[in-house]
Amino acid sequence: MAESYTTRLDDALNWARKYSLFTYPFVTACCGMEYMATAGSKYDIARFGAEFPRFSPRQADLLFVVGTITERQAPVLHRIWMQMAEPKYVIAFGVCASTGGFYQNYNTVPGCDQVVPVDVYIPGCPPRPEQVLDGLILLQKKIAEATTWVQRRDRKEVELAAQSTDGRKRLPVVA
Amino acid sequence: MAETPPSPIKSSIAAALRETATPPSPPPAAPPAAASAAPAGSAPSSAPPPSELVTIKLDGRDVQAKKGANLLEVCLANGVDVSYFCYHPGLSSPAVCRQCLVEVVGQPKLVPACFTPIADKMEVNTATPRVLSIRRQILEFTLVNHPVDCPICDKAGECTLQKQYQDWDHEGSRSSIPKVHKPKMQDLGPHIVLDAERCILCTRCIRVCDEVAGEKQLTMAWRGDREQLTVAPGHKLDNPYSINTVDVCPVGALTSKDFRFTMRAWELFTTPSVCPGCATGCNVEVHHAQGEIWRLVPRENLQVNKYWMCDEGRFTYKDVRHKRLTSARIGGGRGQPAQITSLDKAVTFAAERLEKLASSGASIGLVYSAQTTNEALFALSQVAQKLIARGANIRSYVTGTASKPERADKILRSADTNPNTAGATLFAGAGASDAGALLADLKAGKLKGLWMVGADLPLAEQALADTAPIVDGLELFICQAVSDSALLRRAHVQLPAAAWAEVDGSFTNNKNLVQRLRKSVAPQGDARSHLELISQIAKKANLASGEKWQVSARQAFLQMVSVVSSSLPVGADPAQVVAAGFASAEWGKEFLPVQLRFANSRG
Amino acid sequence: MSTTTQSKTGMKKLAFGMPTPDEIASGGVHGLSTRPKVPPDLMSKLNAAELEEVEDIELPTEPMTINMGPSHPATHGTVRIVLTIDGETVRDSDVQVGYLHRCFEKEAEHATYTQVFPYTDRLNYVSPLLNNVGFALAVEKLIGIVDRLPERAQYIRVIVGEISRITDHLTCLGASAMEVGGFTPFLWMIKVREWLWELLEELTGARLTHSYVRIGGVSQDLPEHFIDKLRATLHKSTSVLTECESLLVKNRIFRDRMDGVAAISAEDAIGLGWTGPCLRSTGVPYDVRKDHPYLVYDRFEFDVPVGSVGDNYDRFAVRLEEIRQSMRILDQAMTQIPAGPVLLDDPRVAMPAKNAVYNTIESMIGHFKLIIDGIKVPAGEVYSYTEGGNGELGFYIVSDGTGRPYRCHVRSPSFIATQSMSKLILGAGIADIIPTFGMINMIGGECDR
Amino acid sequence: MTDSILMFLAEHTAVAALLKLVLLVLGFVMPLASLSTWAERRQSAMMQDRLGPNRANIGPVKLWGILHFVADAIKMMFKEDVVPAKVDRFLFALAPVMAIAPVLITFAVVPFGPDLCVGQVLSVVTDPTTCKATIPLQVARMDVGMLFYFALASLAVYGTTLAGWASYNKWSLLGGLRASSQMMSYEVCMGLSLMGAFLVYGSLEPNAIVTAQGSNILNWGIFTQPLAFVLFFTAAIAETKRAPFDLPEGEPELIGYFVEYSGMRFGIFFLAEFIETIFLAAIVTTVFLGGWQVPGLDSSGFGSFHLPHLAVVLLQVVVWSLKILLLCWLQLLIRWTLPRFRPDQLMRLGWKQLLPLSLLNIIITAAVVLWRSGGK
Repeated sequence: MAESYTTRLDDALNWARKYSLFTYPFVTACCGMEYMATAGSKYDIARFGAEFPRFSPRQADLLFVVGTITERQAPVLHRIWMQMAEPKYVIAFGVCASTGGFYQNYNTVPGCDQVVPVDVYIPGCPPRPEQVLDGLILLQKKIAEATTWVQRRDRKEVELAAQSTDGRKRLPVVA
Repeated sequence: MAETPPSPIKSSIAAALRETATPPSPPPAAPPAAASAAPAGSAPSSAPPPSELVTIKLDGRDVQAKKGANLLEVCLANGVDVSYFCYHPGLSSPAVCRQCLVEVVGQPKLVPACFTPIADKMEVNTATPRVLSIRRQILEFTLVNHPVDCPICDKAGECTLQKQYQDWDHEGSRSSIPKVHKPKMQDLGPHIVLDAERCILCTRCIRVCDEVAGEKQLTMAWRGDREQLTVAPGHKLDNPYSINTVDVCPVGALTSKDFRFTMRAWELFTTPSVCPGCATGCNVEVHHAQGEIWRLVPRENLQVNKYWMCDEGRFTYKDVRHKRLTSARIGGGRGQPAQITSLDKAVTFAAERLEKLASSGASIGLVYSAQTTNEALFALSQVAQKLIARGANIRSYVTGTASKPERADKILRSADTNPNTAGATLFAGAGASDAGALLADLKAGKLKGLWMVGADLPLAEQALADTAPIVDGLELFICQAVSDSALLRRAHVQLPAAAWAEVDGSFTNNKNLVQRLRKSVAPQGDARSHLELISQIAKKANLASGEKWQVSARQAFLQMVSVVSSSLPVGADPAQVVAAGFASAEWGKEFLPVQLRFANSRG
Repeated sequence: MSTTTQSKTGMKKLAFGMPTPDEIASGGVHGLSTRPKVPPDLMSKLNAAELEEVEDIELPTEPMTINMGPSHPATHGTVRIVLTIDGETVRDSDVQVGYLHRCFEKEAEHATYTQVFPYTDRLNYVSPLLNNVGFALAVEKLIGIVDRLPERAQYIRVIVGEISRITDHLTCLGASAMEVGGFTPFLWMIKVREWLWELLEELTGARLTHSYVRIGGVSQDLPEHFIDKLRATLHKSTSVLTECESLLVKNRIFRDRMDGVAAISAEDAIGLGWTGPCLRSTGVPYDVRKDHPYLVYDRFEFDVPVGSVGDNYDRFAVRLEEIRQSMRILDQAMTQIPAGPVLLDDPRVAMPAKNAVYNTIESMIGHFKLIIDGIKVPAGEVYSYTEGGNGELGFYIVSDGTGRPYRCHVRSPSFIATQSMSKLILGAGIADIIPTFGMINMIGGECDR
Repeated sequence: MTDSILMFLAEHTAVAALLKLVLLVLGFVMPLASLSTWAERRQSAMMQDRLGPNRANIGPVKLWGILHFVADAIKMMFKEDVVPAKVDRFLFALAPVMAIAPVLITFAVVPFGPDLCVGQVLSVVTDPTTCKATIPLQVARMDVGMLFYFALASLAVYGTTLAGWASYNKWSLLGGLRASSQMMSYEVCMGLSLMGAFLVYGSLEPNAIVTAQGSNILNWGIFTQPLAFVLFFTAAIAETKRAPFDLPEGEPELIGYFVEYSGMRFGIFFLAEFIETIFLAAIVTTVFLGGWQVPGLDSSGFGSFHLPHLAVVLLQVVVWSLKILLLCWLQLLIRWTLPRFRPDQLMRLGWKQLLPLSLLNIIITAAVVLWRSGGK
């Protein structure tokens, strides 16, 4: 009986979370152009309830890592992620944010998952807006399927992240 | 698009790769980068006396060269690019490919540069429309029957034919008749496969067998467009230098079974190093990618191996990959199973026990393996002195793998399969004994402790396993080894050592040349270089305070050179000759691996 | 001013009361302007003496150090500005770049000349094709085939380049509107950009990172009806532009935010090495397309819009007018474009036909070598410059005769413009920083490379 | 039955006030505030050639995306509440309350309908004075109603300032400072611009002002005090801190005084902003648009077309709501059309333009009122 109530509560919460994704666009590079296009009239990411860009990480639910993360930028990104309130989600927008892309050199971080845990990776250099929307729907699906009513990340991940003060201590790649 | 002479950058890479004291055509002001020193009394031949020099006009430019010199070599030495296939600096010139035809004023026909000795006042043109046109036509003929194989050809990317076509021809095909087909994938011998279609009949491989290996195993058969390379009747291409044919082959006709289809040439990185296979110390390029070594190819050094190396030496890289000891172990001794532990713990354990043993005045055996670098051996000799100062009774032994008299020949292969026998002998000191004495001492229980730098004994695997219990009486047995062995498993402290391709350092060959090894791949697992392991143990045991050799291989080398040259033994000691090699050695410049594609085709 | 340029043909009185270069040349640079040179309000730029004077009047305050960026919401690129503020007035600032250093120049050394194109796409990622063209021209100049480029390819390069310039300016203008709070015109401009991107996608296969230009021409010919579609798109874009203009240019609040803010004199701008729309906003009619014509730019009639005050509004207005001029060029290019090949017919530069590659060893080798070794560029060095979205985009290439650049340096206009940020925002308010930054149009990919 | 309940309410004003409060706040203001977040998103989408949020669904029900704000609310309530280190915990918690409470309280003085005539709800009432008892459709009828409004509205500034100060963040501090200076400056103008209307209608009591405007549209504040209408509307928008006066928030510049707030605390700020717009609309309606008055409708109906009292009251309440919706929508249009001011420009507008104009308005109005009343 109690289980059925929590399940209902889960569903309601997940429903709310998936349709109310306030985004924090961490825009660094070229992908920002496609981020604009995705927010623009034709593709209109607002349709999915992910409209409000909240420029304070405290108020955002979804961190869009848009573009290349460099060694100099990585601690900043990590800090932003730490500042966000749970439940929080991260989308790696484009190959640079996912893997470093074709920048394989001393200053490019090979994917933002070295610094923050990523929920959805969107490939493409830059990804087409359709891909972005697909990634967003994927995230919504993931949120809808979450089972704990306070969405918790892998404990180890959180601990590791908390230990790291500058984001340099790399998180394990989440399988 | 104007053709340009090879740029200084490219030639400096080439020079660094070549690393020879006496290059055939010395690049301008490129200092010898290797730690190679000329043996006493055999300094490289200096410039010939002026009377032998003649002046020729090369493309309108006055050029001086030795009378009778090969015209092609003169052209190349003066930065004039002439295409060629069949010429090779280490072989005779039959002028069969006709690719190096140049115009000599006064001659009615074009002459093959590789077959023409120069004479005084000769006027040579290498870039007239006539020469260029003939060059193109010859290339067109060469390509008429060449299969469209580049995507599946091992030579692609380092193929001379590709290079020459792109440099001199780059015209489309005019032929519409079907190509002549010849057998593909012919097995010529234990290491070589022939694709007869790709062969351009330059006969370099035949000459390698004839002139380098001294065995007439290859020949041409048939005539015209059906002419093809084949093994001589009743023979196989099985001489110990057979893979050199692959190196000299300008196309992908001859391929090595070992390297075939493993790696594309342009993805490889190259690091100059020295072959650890025998006391000859052939200069090699280590071709590696993705942290693995894929092949060894000879590197030109006229004092040692010229342009060649033996087949056995080429496979020494496999030991780097296989049977490795990758983590430190502390064992109970006496054949009890060892526990895997961190390198740090193992080293600390070793150092503590060693220090205790040394101060108790026990007799400790130090083993100098001829498979390890001079720097590690030098460091060990320094530690030995410190141990003696602590009161220990030190006995030194020189060991190594068993010598193979059957492999010795007058070309490159030496019976001594250890690359650094000379160095080990030098550093072990005058009173050192050999492996036989070590075994005898162990059996007699004369040693309380044993520290083996390199677990190499001149015993076969089975014999080693049978002999191994001999060490059970020891109080402390430290063993640093590259690969696992029965002897190692009986050691109290088993330390993983880096293989030759994973360390910086030097070997002293049988001509007493000190030659530089370069690190090409990262050590596997926890492995560290012998030098580093010695340093760590010595540091923990307080045996090395303030010593430079523990800083880096380079510092160890510099200290070694100064120590050796300052303590040159007086008299007719055989060590004097060895030490003389050290006196003039230099550490050479650091070298970052160059990707083969930047070297722009080895062909 | 020492950098007078050749007289321009067909100068017309430009929009927004800006004087033409002729008028500037005739002396009264600022006198002709309908707008005052020194803005009357206190918050905008004051010189040191004036600041001191203000300090004397007001109660003494303690300056506060505050950090803006590097993940500030509205900066175009990622940049960090350490501000020393007094109230809301900027007293000192330290603009730190380098947060998007992706090692373009190092990557270029490891890529064949053809493989560098994708990297150039991501330099100024707002107008990738202009970067493509700039790099291609530099390499072609080094090889010595600039004169032999097929005419149609040159026209196509002009067309795609100008479309790219329009998208660049649209993004910059839209973003600047957003930065002062006008979100609606931003989306309208993005809408227009979307139309143009769709055209480019039809042509190049990619929306943003096209890598369309090749050494010796372009990768493929214009698709069918491209010209007609472009004409139609430009037509409808014009009406949207007019709408945006009505929301911004005639809006008092917007004008107040832009007028007289971060003004700079022509001398200072030249001294700082400015080029492009930013320099032209100060009244210097320097445009590479006009002064050092490349491709077929000398065959088109277009004007170089200039400003007079060199403030944010002038930078805005110059860009807006440049969109119109680009449309003019496009119009003429579409009429003049001849038929013919779009890639130079030279096997050392251009890839052989696929059919030949699969069937003859000659073309196979040619293809193989061009891919693996790259186009062999003769040893030497070259500096080639074109008019990029933000100004003079220069490529300095050193070749060692191999298929890869030995060194490839970019003179990126936004890096040079960014160095003057500290100067521009000194004495301005916090609210002015972002619009000023937007009008400088620092693009991270280009600035940090 | 109905009458007796109404009678009970008329006699027990405290109960009636509670009921009205619940009705007004929970039944009208809160839903409208939430809805206006939806309206804002759809309106901006419409202006920008977009669709706006339209995906949230419960089963097949989509309701043009209205459900998105439900999702927003639920999500915010269950979001982690981050209290950054080093903040002043008490003030940090107090600030959102201070932001929303004054606006909600001031709704007490807004009349949302005429007096309900107890006992005659279903018959035609020609003269309201004949009622035996009335229930005012206003939570609290105070003679100094408008003063009460000003007094409380000025408290709202504490919410933003405290939020900015307590957050221990330089940016939020700047936002808070901007907010306090802006709100204080514009309050002066707001008060002065209403002064004319008080002179014209001779009262400070909102319902009296509405009653005085009557059903004649030409007698409404917007026609008698056109300048004051513009001034007040402008100043009041500035007071709500919404574009083009959203400097304290100023996303591209400061991110806002509530930069450190997360979860529902931020939600409260968010909501307070929308409630303020509604409240602004309510005040403007009261003073300038005739409040609940419907043109041509008096207590008995449209002229000779008589309507039962309940119908009249209902019609007036509905029209009052429509007026508020219209004004809210007008604010949205402004919000999405105009760029943002700069602090100095804002101050200049407030002190150098709006203030002198509102003083001028008072002088002119006073003169006209004096002249019309014949100097008495």
